[in-house]
Amino acid sequence: MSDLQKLTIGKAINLGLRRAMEEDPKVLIMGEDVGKLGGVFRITDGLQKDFGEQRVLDTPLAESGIIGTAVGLAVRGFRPVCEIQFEGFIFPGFDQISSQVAKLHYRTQGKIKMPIVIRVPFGGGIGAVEHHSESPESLFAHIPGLKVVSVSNAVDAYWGIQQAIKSDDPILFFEPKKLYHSGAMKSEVDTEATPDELFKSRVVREGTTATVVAYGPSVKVALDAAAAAEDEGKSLEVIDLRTLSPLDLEPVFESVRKTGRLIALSEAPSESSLTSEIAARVQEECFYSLEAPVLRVTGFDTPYPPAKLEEHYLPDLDRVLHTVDRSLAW
Amino acid sequence: MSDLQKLTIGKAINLGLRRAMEEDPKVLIMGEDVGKLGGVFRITDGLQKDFGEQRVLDTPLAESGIIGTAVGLAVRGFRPVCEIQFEGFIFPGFDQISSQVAKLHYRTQGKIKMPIVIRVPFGGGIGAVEHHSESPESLFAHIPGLKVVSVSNAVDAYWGIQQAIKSDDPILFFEPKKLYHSGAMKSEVDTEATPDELFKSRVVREGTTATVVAYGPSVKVALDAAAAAEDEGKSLEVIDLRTLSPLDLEPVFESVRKTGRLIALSEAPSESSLTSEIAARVQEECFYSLEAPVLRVTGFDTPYPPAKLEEHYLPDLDRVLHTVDRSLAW
Amino acid sequence: MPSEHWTHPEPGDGPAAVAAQPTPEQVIAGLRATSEGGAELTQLLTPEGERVASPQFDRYVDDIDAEALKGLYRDMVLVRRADREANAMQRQGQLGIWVPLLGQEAAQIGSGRALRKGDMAFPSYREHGVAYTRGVDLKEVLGIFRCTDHSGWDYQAHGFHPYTIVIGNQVLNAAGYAMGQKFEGKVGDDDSEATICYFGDGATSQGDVHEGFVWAAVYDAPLVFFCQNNQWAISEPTERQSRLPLYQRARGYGFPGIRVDGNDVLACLAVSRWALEECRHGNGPVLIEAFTYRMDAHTTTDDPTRYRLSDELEEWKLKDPIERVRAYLARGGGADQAFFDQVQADSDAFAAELREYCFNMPEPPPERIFSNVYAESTPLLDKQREEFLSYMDGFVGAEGH
Amino acid sequence: MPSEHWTHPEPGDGPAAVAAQPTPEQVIAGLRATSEGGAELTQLLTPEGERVASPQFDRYVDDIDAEALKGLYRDMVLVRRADREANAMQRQGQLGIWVPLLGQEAAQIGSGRALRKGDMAFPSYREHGVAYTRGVDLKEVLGIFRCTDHSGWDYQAHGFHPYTIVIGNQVLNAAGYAMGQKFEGKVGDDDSEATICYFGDGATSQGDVHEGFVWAAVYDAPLVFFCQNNQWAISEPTERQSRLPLYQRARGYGFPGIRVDGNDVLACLAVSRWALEECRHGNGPVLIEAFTYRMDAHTTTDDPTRYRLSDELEEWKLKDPIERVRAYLARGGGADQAFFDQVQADSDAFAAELREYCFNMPEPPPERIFSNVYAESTPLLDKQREEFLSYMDGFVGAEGH
Ligand SMILES: Cc1ncc(C[n+]2csc(CCOP(=O)(O)OP(=O)(O)O)c2C)c(N)n1
Ligand SMILES: Cc1ncc(C[n+]2csc(CCOP(=O)(O)OP(=O)(O)O)c2C)c(N)n1
Ligand SMILES: [Mg+2]
Ligand SMILES: [Mg+2]
Repeated sequence: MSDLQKLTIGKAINLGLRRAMEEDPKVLIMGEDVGKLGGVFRITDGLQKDFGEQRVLDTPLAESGIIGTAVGLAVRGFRPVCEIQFEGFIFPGFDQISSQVAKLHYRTQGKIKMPIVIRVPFGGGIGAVEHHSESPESLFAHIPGLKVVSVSNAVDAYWGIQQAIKSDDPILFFEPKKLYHSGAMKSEVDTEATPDELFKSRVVREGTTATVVAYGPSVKVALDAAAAAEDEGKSLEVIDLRTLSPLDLEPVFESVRKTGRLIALSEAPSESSLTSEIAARVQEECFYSLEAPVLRVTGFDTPYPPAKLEEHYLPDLDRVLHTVDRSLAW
Repeated sequence: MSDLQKLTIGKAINLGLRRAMEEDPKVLIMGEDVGKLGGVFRITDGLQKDFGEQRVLDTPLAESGIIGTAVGLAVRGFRPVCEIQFEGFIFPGFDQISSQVAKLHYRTQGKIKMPIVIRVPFGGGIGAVEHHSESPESLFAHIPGLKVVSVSNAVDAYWGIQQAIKSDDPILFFEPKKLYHSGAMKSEVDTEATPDELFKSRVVREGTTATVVAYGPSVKVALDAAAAAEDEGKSLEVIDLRTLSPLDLEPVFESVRKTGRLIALSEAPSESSLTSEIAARVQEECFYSLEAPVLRVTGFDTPYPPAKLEEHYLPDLDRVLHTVDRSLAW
Repeated sequence: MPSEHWTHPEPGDGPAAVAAQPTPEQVIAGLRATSEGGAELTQLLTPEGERVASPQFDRYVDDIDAEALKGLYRDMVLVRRADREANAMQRQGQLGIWVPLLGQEAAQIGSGRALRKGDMAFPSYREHGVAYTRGVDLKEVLGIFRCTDHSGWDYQAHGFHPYTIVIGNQVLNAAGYAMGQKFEGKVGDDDSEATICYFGDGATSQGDVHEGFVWAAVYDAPLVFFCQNNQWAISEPTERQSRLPLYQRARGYGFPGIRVDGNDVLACLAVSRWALEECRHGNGPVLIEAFTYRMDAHTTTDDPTRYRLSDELEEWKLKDPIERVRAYLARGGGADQAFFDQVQADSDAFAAELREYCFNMPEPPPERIFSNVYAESTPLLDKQREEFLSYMDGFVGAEGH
Repeated sequence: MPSEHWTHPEPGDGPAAVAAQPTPEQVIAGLRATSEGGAELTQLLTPEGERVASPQFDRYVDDIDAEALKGLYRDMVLVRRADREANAMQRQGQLGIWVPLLGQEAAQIGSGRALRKGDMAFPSYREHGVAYTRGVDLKEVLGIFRCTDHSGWDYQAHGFHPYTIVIGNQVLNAAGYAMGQKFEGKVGDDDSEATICYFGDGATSQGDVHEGFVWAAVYDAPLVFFCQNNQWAISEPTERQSRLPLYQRARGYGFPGIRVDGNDVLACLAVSRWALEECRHGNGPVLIEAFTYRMDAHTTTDDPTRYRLSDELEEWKLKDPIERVRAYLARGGGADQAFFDQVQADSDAFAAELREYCFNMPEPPPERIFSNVYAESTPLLDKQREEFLSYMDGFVGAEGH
């Protein structure tokens, strides 16, 4: 049986949260303005009304407090879903994330489980002021004990949030805020389907000339680039990473063995990042298959610039194609 | 004219700090227990006695407070040197570092300078309890606006800390705590010499078979491995990275063009780390020179284990040689 | 100093009783009174424009004659007019976002005008009124909201630090700055310097604000903590942050806390002058809670109808910071209609200038992305910049892909 | 409730006066009295072993007859003996480090014995005495300090959370846990649950502790904040953290704060029972400052002679938590020499068992490095583990490089 709905990414997460809360009374939502307002992006819209103030908590304004109390609630057996208002405000909570969320399971040899989901709207392109457009996911991918995922479409959003909540491991859930309410990104979500596994990457477009690997908001850029490349007779394979830690690079290796070329795409700065990790792993696994080095298309290694300049800062279709050309010219 | 002293790394930093404070009355030292006690590692020993409580501040116990007030002092024209007691306790200060220290210069188009040095004793091998043996340097290398250096010997320690304090950019200064008081690491420091530039890597041992790049406490491991390899007829070139952000990879590229093989060494977990970045950059720059992929020898991607197990966790001479062999066998 | 708004029973006073908790009424009375903000509110000018005598604070405003008060009035009208203009320009797509100060004019003008040249102010992101008192041209503030820059003005020349968006960060930065004033020997007499730091009611929950209190107290920093309690942190009322009126937070740290009518420019001026004087003489820090109201949305992207009742807004309209000064001036004969007309005209001109400037603001050059990341640039950045520029050159004359 | 230890002049009370600041004497009297901890110290048993009546708190210990007091005495002697043994074992190289509790036995036993089965305690890293009261075998605590594990005991069975080393973190975690108790409806009557959270004087400066206060207050969490003010945060005296006695910090948040003689086990028991009862009935949170002294070094790696005078130590020796109970029991006839001898013998046996265990503790298997990083492992970790094991196999029989 299938139940099809055409949903934006934002609405898909909203419905996924709702379903998770219905299925498990231990699921709580915590964050700034998540209650009456439904969050500044309305992702938790209607949930406090239906589940009450004890399950959807408008917390005091402090991120360490949000994460730190979520830890205690998890110790008590709850499954807290924390919303960080914008990725730039996750840093006051960094200590609780790296010292407690990431380590309590290891510290106690598994006696304490940390089924915490930290939802982080991330990425640029929304014309916002400072701290509202960053991509800090690599920082969390570097920390053992955390898992990190990012969704690029409504189907993964709907299922991914539920799978993340069901997971007994702590998960940073990065949501492409720019696409939350994009009508163009609406897709059919079958709420009765069996979802793909959470910690698996996925080939989202097949191709033969070169491979582009991306995640979150960049998947759309990669797909747009692939469509444009087709007009020029180039066939790009596009992989949606989906899981940033653990990385599932098998599909990437396989693709590179076929195409011989890889472009890793991300809005984040390049230094010591996820795209570095992808390049490092691929050059090791596919040493003899690579016909050109792994190239990266990323945000520049600067703080996020004033938004009037963000179109230049953010990797776009043109920069992807330019880099494909560089790869082909190697 | 030269003035030679045989110093441990710890003593070299102590003398470097002293000299910086003598030369510039705006230099302040701030941190927990840095005053009367001279710090838990005694790196600031004697400084409060000689410079007073207004220049060597025993602060309240809070790292965000230490960094956050240092920012204000820097805005006022001071040059604060903050000591973080152990790297595992830098995280409460992460927000001030990433949101203010890293960004104020950019935010104000250069009007506000951030000449802050954050000294961080880091790394394992000291048989300590949790949070006292980590290697979080990659996190900071990923953040634009920060500079990150690490010293491996007394000469660099003595000059590096002074150069860092003189720099108008904020610098995370990672100190190999395990080696602070090692008699074996004592070396002659000529306090009248002209030091090497701070943001340059350095070949510390020449070789032809393969290149090992390392930083901080791992440089010693690399050098020991090179000495052992020599007995087996293998000639390892060892590069001390010294500057982690910006990376100075020119000497590495040059070396790889010669040896064709690179092993990147670090105590930190591998995912999205500095060694990933090195691999990513080298495979791009030296694509046709590499005879094997860049291989990495790192801490495992786990939280730092109980210290009884750290000898297995930390990359050692054997794992380096094992990896050299893997590279040679490619 | 004030007595408690509510009390706990003595420890061990019989079986623990639910009565030990403040009643919702008590909480509300203390925290979010739509009345006058509780018995402890310092007020010199009532909402009706009556001057109330204050044995404690009158002396701090005895130089404020009709002329001076007219100046404060004019300040408030100008910044409100500019605020409304900017809000409108956001609606017209000229600004990416605007953070309105509507309703908080008295708190900002009163405290800002209490500052002296050598003082430093650390704003959050809503203190356009304070910026104005510090001589910052409001045009320079627009860049942030038009997203052409992250901060424009010369912080040093104006004694006005860049805006800080990450809630609470600036409180520690201000504490450090004030420590620096002290270390430099700039504290101790009438000619001394001081620092003021602005933050909201929501911000009080942040660890950084607490640590700022701890540091300033331990180092006797000449720092005035100026909390504009505008009753809301986006959609969350102050009860989500505290059981007690916020000025009482100071009690636990050993420095004075005081609640002032944040819609009373005279009281804000007096109390701020007092607090700054304390700081100059080495008796800092001091916490001021300016009890006020956010009359507009949190920002132009916010929709307050989702979380608050218009009744509340209507109640607060009766306490308007500008109207009470107008009433006082009109009644006392300090100002005639010509004055009010002139201020109105000035403010229109002020807004028009702002508008004109905004519409014609140049776009920042793309290579600005790479500028000033560091005092001393890096090879990687230089390379990225060069590659970017040559990549951009590739588009000149071309139509792109 | 107590009056202020020192007062500021009224706001606006004449020219700002330096007298507004607390004198060093006042600060010291309140903060780090080598006297009795100030007038507001709750004490039931003097250092000389005299029982002082307390109209407020006597009822909380009216079940503590001679037998029960002997039990508390025995507890304290045992944990002190274990502490000294562990300290000695560190000196002998059997432990990597030890964090002594010497001097803090009364604070830990008194508060720990006030807890019930369903309660949860969140320790920092020094609460071996509390661990003991929660039924944790102290052998299980040794692993942390021998560096064979990061935390051994079953936190759930014992209602005793793992140690937390990052200063202040556990205060927020405890607040969350206590919120959970409330959400589950476990608060409201005599049979309810509560949480207690331990932290030091130094910790009070951390943002997390503040946020813990904010959260617990806003959510009426059944949480007792138990601050052991042992006068030192490594080398820093409490003046580096606060101007005021720490229990007064609670004033700014709207919940009660109380200072108890941390060397008086009876008072610690009484005050903790009161506080827990408040919490069970929904009147939490409560802050207790147990005024005590760190009689040994911060840890075995510390050298306190570098920063504090032995005079201070000598003064505090006169206030020993165990001696006063011994004096009381001996004088009142509650215990004879045979009892004291028996406790001594028990504690020697207790220590011997600990020692025996410690010397024979097995090393953890190397592959433990990879265990329990996640509830569900990852391919990368599995691969690293396999590679590691086969790498290790390569050394079997070989001499290594
Ligand atoms: C650390 C952090 N978390 C969240 C935000 C998002 N945010 C911006 S303003 C705001 C509310 C602030 O309320 P308050 O402190 O009362 O100041 P006001 O806006 O009312 O002036 C929030 C949650 C932020 N800027 N920084
Ligand atoms: C965040 C953090 N910073 C620094 C440290 C290092 N450190 C360990 S104990 C300590 C002093 C703690 O003092 P206090 O809170 O009074 O507790 P006590 O040790 O006296 O019981 C410090 C600075 C730490 N563990 N965590
Ligand atoms: Mg507000
Ligand atoms: Mg202490």
